[in-house]
Amino acid sequence: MKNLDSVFAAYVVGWGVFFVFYLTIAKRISNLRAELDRLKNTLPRAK
Amino acid sequence: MPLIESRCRFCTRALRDTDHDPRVFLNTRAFLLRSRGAAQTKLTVDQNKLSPTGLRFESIEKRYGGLYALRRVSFEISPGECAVLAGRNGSGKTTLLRIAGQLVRPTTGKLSFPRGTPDATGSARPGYVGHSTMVYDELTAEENLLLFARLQNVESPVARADDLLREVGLYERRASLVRTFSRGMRQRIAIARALIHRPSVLLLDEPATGLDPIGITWLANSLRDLNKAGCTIVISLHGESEISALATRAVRLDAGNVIADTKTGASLRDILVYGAA
Amino acid sequence: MTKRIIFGGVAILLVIAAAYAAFFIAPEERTMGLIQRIFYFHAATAWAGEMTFFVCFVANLLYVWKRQPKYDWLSVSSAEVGLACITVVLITGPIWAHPVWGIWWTWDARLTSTFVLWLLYVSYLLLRTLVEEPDRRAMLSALFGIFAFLDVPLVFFSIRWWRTQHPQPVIMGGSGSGSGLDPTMSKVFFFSVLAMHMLAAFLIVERYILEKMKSELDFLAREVETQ
Amino acid sequence: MSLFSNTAVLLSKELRTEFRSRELLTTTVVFILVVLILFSFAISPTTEESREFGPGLLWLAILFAASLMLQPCFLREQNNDTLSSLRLAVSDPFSIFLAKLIANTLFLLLTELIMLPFFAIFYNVPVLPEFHWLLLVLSLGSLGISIAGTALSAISAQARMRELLLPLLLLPLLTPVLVVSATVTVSLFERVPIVKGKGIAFLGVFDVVFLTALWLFGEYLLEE
Repeated sequence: MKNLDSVFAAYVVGWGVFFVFYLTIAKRISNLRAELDRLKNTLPRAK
Repeated sequence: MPLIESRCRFCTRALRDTDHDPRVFLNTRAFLLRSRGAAQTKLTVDQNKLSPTGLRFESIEKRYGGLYALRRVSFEISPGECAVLAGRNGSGKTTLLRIAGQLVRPTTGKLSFPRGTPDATGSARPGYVGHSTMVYDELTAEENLLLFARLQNVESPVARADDLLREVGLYERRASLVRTFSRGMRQRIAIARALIHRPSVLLLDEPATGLDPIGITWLANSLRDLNKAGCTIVISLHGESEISALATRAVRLDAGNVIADTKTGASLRDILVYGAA
Repeated sequence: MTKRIIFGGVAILLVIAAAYAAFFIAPEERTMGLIQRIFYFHAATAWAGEMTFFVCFVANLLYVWKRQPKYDWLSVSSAEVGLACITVVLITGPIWAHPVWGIWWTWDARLTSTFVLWLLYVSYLLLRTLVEEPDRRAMLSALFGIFAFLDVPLVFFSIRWWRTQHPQPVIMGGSGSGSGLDPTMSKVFFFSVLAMHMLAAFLIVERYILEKMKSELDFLAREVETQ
Repeated sequence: MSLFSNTAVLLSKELRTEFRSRELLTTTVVFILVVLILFSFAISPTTEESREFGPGLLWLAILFAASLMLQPCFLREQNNDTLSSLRLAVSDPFSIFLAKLIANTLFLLLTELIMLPFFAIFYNVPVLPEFHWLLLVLSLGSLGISIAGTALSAISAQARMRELLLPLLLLPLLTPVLVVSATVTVSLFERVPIVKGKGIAFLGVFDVVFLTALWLFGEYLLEE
């Protein structure tokens, strides 16, 4: 089981990068959605 | 009367005998006189010789991100008109002129030039005078004009450049770098550059900027002559001046919309000055 | 909404399954041993990243041709996802290399050209932050994206032909030539490639939705302003 | 052929403005000189080493100098909006690029020729024996730098942080030019015949690829 730590680290870091990337996107999407809703309420013309 | 002199001052097209006006013949002198506001030269040229071209804006829209510079602007300027665009700062005058000059690409909509589309062969392409001089500071006045004459395959560029330099009163300074010019002189060279290829449509964006009263008189007279020679002119202006007196058409823009458009004298002045139709 | 959740779920399941396969199904590599199991993740991510950059290139071309904002959204999304993939490749690479070669980094052709690729797309995204006006930004970055993508093969071959001191055994030659690879290994590998492509596609879709909402918001904000 | 006549007119304009002030040329020459001297302090080369590393340093210096020299290429057209008047005047916007990239290649080549004697002396490198080959490599390399650089300076001129942006965009893109020309130059000094043919062909490919791309997409770079 030589190098298990390296293999483990590689997978964890790799997945970590993708996960963090996804998290930032999801967070920005939810922020934008809130902002969009707020604007749409102030602007009755837009549906 | 030497025949060689009987030419339109801007396009060097021969004038018909019936069009002879003795005051045109001494170009430089005539210019000097007029620039002092002393003489009003009247010039009539056969309009058909300039192949008059109009301008048609069809629901032109220009958007910068979410910001509308122009919203569905549609109107037509007929050949030979002298149209004035009025409106506050940021109302879209410059954008409209730059679209007409094919410098800015409209987001949607169509620009056309009825009777002769602009193509590579010169004169149908609009002449454009913008906020900047659009000439090189590091070149002399003559070199600048020669550069643009050669780029547009103007016939005998040297003679053409010299003619225009005389016309705008910069012949004595032709060998000086534009860098050394005053604001008014720069405006004159900018106008000369726009005219170098004998355009049948001339677009001017606040051309009076930087000109003294004498210069404004000179510009108004030159534009009148060009207009009479069949050149379609579109000017953006603020307020009333000698130049606005030339207008046969006034269009007022506000926040990218055409809010008033008239051809008749009385309301024309209202649109220019007050923005009401 | 539900479609997106299903898509994301499938992508994540595939990635987990690929990891499982890499650890428990694929046979142990003879010389490198356990450490070689990084390969399934590392190389599959690299393939997905390259594919994503290709998508970005196509979107750039389409933008220049059609000038529709959606292609701009697609190109920025795929560039970012591709950059994430290549970042993972650049991180897992040294982790793999260190126990095998004894060094973290070597200026070998593959590593160097991947690094240049990464730099090119970093500057692509940097350019995007520095142009204010959306249409101009879309057009300029599309053009730079095209130049960058054209540069990629040139970078790769120039480095491969002139900069490699020690040519080393190629693990995966050009596509299709899975020479020397055990059949189970290649099955696991291609499964991993599929999984990473799914993940990349899912991320691109999410990023695309974000970009679309951004431009909607920009539009609405202007509307409110003019009211 | 209005493309070529326009290009010729514009090229003469570029050359005239530059040779009137010689701003770019002098700055670039001095810059390369400074870099070459600083390099020698940084690595204190022996004769053997300098033959191996010298060409790399030379090309690196050229690359940095070029990224500075190409900076004002489109920026200076913005002062008086002369880019607009050029766009109004030419029949094909590609001629604007063509004139600029030919001018830039000539300037770059000229600075390189001025620098070459200094380089040969400082780094004790035999420049003359294979001079015609060296000239070919320098020309093709400079052409490649100028093509990519002219295109990118049109991009960076429209962005914020222009001065910083151009090197950031340009230098990674020029990796192949640096790799190949430095290697070929080393092989010229060390008299290794094999590399140079392939390398020169590769530089040619780089130039052709980017010139074609610029020809296809150039007009989009300039529009508003």
